[in-house]
Amino acid sequence: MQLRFNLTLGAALVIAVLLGALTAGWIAPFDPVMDADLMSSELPPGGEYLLGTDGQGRDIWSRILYGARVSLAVGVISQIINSCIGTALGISAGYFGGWWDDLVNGLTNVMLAIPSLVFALAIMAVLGPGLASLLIALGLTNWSWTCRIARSSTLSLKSQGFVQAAKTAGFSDLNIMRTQILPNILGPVLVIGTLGIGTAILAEAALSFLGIGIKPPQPSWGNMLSDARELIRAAPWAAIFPGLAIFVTVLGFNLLGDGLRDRLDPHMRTRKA
Amino acid sequence: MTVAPLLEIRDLSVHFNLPRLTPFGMRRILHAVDGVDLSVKEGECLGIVGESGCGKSTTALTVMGLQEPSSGQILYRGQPLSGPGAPGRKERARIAQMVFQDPYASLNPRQTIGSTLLSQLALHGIARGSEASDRVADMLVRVGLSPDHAKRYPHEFSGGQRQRIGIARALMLDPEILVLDEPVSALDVSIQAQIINLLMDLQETLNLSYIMISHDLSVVEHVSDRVAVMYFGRVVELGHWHAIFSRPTHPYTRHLIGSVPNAEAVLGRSRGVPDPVAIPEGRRFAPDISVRPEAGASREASSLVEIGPDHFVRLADSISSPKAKR
Amino acid sequence: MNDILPDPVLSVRDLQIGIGNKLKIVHGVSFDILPGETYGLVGESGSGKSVTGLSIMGLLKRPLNVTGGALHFLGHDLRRIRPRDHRRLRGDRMAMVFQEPMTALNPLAPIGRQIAEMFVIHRGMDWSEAKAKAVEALESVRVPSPEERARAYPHQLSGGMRQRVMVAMALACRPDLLIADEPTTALDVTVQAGVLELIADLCTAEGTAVLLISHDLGVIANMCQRVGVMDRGRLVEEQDTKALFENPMHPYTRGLLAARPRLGSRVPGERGRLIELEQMVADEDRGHDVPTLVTPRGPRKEVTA
Amino acid sequence: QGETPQDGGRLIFTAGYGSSITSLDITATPHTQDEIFSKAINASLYSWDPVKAEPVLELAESVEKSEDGRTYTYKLRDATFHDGSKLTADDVIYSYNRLADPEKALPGAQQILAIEGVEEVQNGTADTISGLKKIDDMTFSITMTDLADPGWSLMSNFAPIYSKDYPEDKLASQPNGLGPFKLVNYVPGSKAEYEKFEDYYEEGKPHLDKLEIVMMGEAAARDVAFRNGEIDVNILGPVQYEAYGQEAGLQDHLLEVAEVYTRNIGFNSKVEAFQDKRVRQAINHAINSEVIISKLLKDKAYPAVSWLPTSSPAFDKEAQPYAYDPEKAKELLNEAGYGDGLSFSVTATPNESWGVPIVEAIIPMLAKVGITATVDPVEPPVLSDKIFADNFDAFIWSNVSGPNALEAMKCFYSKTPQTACNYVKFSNPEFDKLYEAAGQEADPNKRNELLKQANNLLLEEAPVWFFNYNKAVMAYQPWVHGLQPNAQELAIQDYADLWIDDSAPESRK
Amino acid sequence: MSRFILRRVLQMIPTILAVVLIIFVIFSVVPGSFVSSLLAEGRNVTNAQVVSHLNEQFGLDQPLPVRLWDYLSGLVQGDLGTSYRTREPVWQTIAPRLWPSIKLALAAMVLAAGVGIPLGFLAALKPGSVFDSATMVVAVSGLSLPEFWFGLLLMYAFALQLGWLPSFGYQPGSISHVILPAIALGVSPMALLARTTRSGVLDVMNADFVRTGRAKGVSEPRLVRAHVARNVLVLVLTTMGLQIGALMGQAIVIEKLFSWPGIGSLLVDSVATRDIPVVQGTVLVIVLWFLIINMLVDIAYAVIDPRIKVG
Ligand SMILES: Nc1ncnc2c1ncn2[C@@H]1O[C@H](COP(=O)(O)OP(=O)(O)OP(=O)(O)O)[C@@H](O)[C@H]1O
Ligand SMILES: Nc1ncnc2c1ncn2[C@@H]1O[C@H](COP(=O)(O)OP(=O)(O)OP(=O)(O)O)[C@@H](O)[C@H]1O
Ligand SMILES: [Mg+2]
Ligand SMILES: [Mg+2]
Repeated sequence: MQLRFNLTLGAALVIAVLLGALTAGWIAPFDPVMDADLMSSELPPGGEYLLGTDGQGRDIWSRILYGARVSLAVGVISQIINSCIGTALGISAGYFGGWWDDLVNGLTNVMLAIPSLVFALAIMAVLGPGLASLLIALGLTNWSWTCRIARSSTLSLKSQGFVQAAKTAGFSDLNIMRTQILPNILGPVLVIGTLGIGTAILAEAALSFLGIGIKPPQPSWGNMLSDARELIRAAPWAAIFPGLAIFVTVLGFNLLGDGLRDRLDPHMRTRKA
Repeated sequence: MTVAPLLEIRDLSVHFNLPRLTPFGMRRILHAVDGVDLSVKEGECLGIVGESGCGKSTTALTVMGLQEPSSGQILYRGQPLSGPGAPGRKERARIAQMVFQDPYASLNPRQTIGSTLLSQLALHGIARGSEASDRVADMLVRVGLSPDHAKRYPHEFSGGQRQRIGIARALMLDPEILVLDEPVSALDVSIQAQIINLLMDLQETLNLSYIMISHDLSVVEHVSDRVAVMYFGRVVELGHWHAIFSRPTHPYTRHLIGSVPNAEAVLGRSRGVPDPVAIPEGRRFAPDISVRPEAGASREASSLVEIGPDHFVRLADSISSPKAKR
Repeated sequence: MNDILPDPVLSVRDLQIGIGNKLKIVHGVSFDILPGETYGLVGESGSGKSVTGLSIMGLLKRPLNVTGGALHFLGHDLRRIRPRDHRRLRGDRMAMVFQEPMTALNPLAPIGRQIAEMFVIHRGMDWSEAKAKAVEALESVRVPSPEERARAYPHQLSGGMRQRVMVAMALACRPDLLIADEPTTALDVTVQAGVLELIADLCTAEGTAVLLISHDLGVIANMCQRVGVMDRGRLVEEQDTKALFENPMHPYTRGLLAARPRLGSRVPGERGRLIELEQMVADEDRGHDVPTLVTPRGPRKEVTA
Repeated sequence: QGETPQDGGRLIFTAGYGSSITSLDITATPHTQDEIFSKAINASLYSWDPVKAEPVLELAESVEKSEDGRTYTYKLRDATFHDGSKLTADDVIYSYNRLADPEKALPGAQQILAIEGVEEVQNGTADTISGLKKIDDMTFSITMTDLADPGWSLMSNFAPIYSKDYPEDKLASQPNGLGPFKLVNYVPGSKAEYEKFEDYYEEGKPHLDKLEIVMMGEAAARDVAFRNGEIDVNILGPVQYEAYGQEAGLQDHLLEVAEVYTRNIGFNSKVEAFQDKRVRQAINHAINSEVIISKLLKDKAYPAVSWLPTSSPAFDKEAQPYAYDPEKAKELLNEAGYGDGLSFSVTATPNESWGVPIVEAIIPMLAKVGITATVDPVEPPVLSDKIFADNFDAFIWSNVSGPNALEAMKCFYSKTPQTACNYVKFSNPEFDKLYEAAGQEADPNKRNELLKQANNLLLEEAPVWFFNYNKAVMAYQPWVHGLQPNAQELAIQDYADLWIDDSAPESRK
Repeated sequence: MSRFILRRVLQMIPTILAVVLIIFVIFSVVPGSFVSSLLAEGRNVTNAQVVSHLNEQFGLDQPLPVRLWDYLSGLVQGDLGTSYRTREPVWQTIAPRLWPSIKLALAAMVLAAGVGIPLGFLAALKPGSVFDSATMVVAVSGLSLPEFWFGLLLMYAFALQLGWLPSFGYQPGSISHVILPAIALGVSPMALLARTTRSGVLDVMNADFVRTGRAKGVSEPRLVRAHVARNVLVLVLTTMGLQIGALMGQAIVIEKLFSWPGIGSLLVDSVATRDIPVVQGTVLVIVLWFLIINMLVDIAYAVIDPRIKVG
């Protein structure tokens, strides 16, 4: 009961945000960058400006809509990169074992031990702010969980009949990893990925807080929040709404991930029935 | 005439390195298979029985090339199947195929049965397009399913049906040898019979050779031409099925046969538990022995001795008790 | 020998188990188990053997529940009894041994303690006393050096040994009924023999009634005086063991008996096909509510305590 | 604040420029954040008098200037270091020699460059500074390379007087100085606690028994702490300035000062468009500085007229800032040949008052006259790196422009390298002439006149966008007294003068 | 046991080497140098002499491999190098930050475990109930908060509006100062722990041995206490270990917000000023903390779970 509720709510939130991002060009009443009239800065919500304006006099609602593009792009794309890296490393390590497995394992431990924020911070410092840098910084630093899961799932799949059968049928290792193993670990990878999207969105916000995120004046929820932290008393809406946007979106992805996990985990399924 | 047997397992050993108990502790080696010699003739069914962990599956996996032997050889018509000059994975696939124990884990849950079967044909360039689908349909019919089952996913089948699919998959490439690792032990009695019958029918029509592994003696007795009894990684008795079951010689074989709860045998008695005499000394409540020290010393001494026509028994073991061996 | 049967330890009448009222899993199963009797329940996988056993113990998991019928155990109506009182019966008067000895024991507690817990719960002993009793219990299931073993953890024991521990635990309080659900299917044949022998010996000695659930007719033949055959949630036939094997009445039973490869049944020089279940009983003949085919109990051997 | 100071109590000061300090040895760091801590412990030869707006003698009782106006003879006052030793001429000579030592590479060396012989020491051609002479224990002389008043640089808190006998390796952990407070506890990354130095050289000072300086880089956190009464002073950002200015109870306790910083966008003359004066003027016209100042900076700044701040004696009160006039800007751009577009990027740090947010605000304004500006956001150390490497189109920064006007104008002298402070590589013969003349002029009035002309020339030439002069604002709790409007840097206060009255809460007693 | 520790310590070496290498390489290409950070304020102009002397002093004029080699050979002798900023040994710069960091991490964990585990337990005992759903939604929410935003809200609510707690800073020995940052830092591990515990309990309650316990007649409360709890602990321990291990690194933003003098804010400051030896040192400390905590978890495992052999 609760589980289906999670999934539905999560999916609804994510779809809403996605729609907002996609239709920003049509539904946003203002340009997020150029429609900045300092004379109308820090206006409270209501009237012409649905959610008020920020310190630069820009429409918060429009910026949140456009910011959704950035936040979603950062979350989804960086997590896709993570998932690809983690899955590729995890499957190959689990499948081949030996020194390669040891190496990947060691690398995973290193990645787990170094806080990913520190890593991202360093990479951002090297590449400079911007969407591309963020994608790389967050895409290279958060794959260890995916890798672990992929590896352990591969280890258990490896000895299962159908993988062995594919081997004896003469399929190449690459083919087996692609057609036999990959489809079977996609579930957990997807779950971790969904949760990771939330993490990445939060990481973008944290990096922006530390002053290295998306290049302003491009709106992202992280830099909106970071811009508004001084305004939290004077114009609380400028901080509250982007904060809520992040919260709701991350919540959506987390619920979705949770729901998917329960869906994909046969254990949970029987329990529910 | 000394034609090389279809398949020969020569002095096969498989060792596993176990993790050390302490960082600088002794290396621990598990001798899962320890000098096994076996052969399979064309059209023959070789049964392998033995207790859990005695190395039956490992032997089978080595035959299939899924496990590297530590020493020894697998020969196919006199040609080595491993080492330099051995055929590649693809060629090997046409020689031997395997049916796995667990019908649930042996099919990729994300692939339809049809695509599982078709992909093999495509890989080996056997057939394409409608010809391939026809072959798949044929094969499904042959194992007692219907052609439109090809569109279904494994979870839509019962255990027995899945095992049929497993067999179909193994037969798709027309192998000469089928290795059956506990093909029926996960199935219900009623379904077991169907599968056993199917296997026997196929063997006859396709002139297949089987290596059939099972811990269920009655199944092995029913299907095999010759039977090998394994104990702790070695063959302790080998012979024609009738010889093994009517004149078990090695104490372990006797114990094994004596342990089978046999309805007919006991119905005369009120409550029959196997003949305790057949239980070798010290084995009665012995813990599982998963790791045992190298059986080096007794190795040379022990050897298979022919005690009847085509009936071999390992002498050293019949003399020394298993306890001493540990 | 007398024809007056003692009061059954357990009496199951028209037992219905289902999920809510919609999905029925067990359709009106009835049988009695007499004191000291070993009653076998055979049938295919999914025929409802385990849920029947669990319903007696009151251990059905959530969506499943008893939807009808009556369960009487030593004068208690198990359907009306308070959960608390049912719990008190469990372990004390009725006990159960499960199939998987690997997972049925708490991996984090020494086995001695797990057995001793029985005495603490049901006999109100303190732990030291209970532990001494646990060692005795281990000894009774012929575990060598029981004192030492009592301190061992489950993972340190072999499968057979663990199953002995389970038996010791189940029989610790000398229950009136032991339910053994496939107690040996996970074990090697050679080990299986020992465990079965043990259960038989101990229960005979104590006069404990046993409900033995198995799909292995060989095991049933070896152990039971009376056998019930289940098929698709129904008890199709119930007879004394010997009678059942000699003269199965229900086509399903006949199929079951015929389909099984029997050791020593093969004749040299041939390799006949096995008889398949379908040849004996058509699918449409199964799964209907028909009265159970029962023959009366034959002469009983005296139960000697 | 004309009442009589009371003695005793504890004051909690804040250092808001970061969440840590670099070193307690102030000679090893150039950061204002560290200066806030050092000021309690150390004293320099001169100090800045915020009221008179000029350097005054601090550790010396008297000074005599020589005939040629380059040698100064000082008589030291009676002062004691925290470790009990007495201040002598040797300490001064030691301190300056130490600063000049190339091995030590102390940023504080910048402050004594005008003393004769420092350059030789830095180059390794001399061991000691030839311009320093001990006359007796309490008397010494300094010879300068130019005619400027040595007080301008020797008042720097980055060039304090240390005791020659004190072990150098303890300077960073247990500093020893002549200042009014002794360090008793230092929690790196958190705070420093001081207690009154009984032997302080000024009679009756300091007033406070205890001083605590906490490091709080986050303005929002500082705001909460101040309102909560957890800290006694708070350097305000624009947002708090606006809020405090409107709140009863808070608005009466604000200290404002026009600091000597000029915020600007420097146009790199390597960019072709920026070589044209009209383009630079156009940008100055295109941006509505006033609205930015009022909206983003909440009026916590004064519109910049030219480079020198209003407090400078060389500031021309008649001069008019660039008017906001987009039409004029378009015209100028047309004339210059950039009528149909021009684009450049502004390298900026995240600073709220002279960083990315300002550039964000000018982007739409410049867009209206056809200029496409973008931001190149960087971290602070990267800004200076990029500038020194000449790797930028334009930058936005806040640069010191006083109180020494001559020093400030040097940044547009064509011979000043880009790495010194001529970041835009400004080169104008007319300006150079005025600047050189001012340097030669001994009469302060005449010098100021020349500098005024130079400053007006800068206004006309517009080598930068003149944004604003900083208005520094400090909020203080009602019980705090003795704060001075220090135009150099408001956060630097003479702690010896601070005192708290009876209305202070229990925790401050 | 000591052998186990020895082995684990030896196993850490490659990890540590990799960390050193990665940080070294990354920061060698990071734009901006320590020296340029001195000039960033736009206030004092430091003269070229000093700049080049500084570069020389810190070996910044040496090629990367030489610097790396020097660093590694120092590291082997336990020398973390000298901070550019403070010109003191790195260890002296880090040492006073350690205890505040550990204190914050532990406080956050005590909070996370103290609230998260019981919540997860209670939720799992009544799966599907309103309490369960509510707990899990709250838990997921805890994972979805931007932490500095949450920290700021906490600060406003508890320090300013309610005035219950100090808003910032660190007082040795003071509990009240640690509460707000610990809450801000602890929400996400708390949420994770609540979830892990819940699914752990559900798993264990489904385990065969629990059914055995019921068949023995063990009452539910006793079952949970004597059989379930310990087994759940084994499951939860990994999550806890990883969380405590990661907390020191995660505290960066919170430490900055609450002016907490820990490793995290030192790290940010050092990155901002390009004080590379201190960056190296702090990252090493964070990594070591992670490794040591996880080693302790392994030892704890061995104590709780007899199946695991240590030694
Ligand atoms: N990959 C492996 N690594 C280490 N030990 C292994 C490995 N595979 C098998 N073993 C061990 O080798 C021994 C033989 O295993 P094998 O699976 O061949 O036994 P089996 O006779 O098939 O038993 P069962 O009847 O239980 O299937 C066992 O003790 C097993 O634990
Ligand atoms: N929790 C459950 N939810 C839904 N159906 C269940 C549940 N538990 C058991 N069943 C169904 O009840 C039926 C009887 O199950 P049961 O476990 O009693 O069979 P069994 O005779 O013991 O079989 P096996 O020999 O495989 O143990 C099966 O069809 C099974 O699918
Ligand atoms: Mg096997
Ligand atoms: Mg069952």
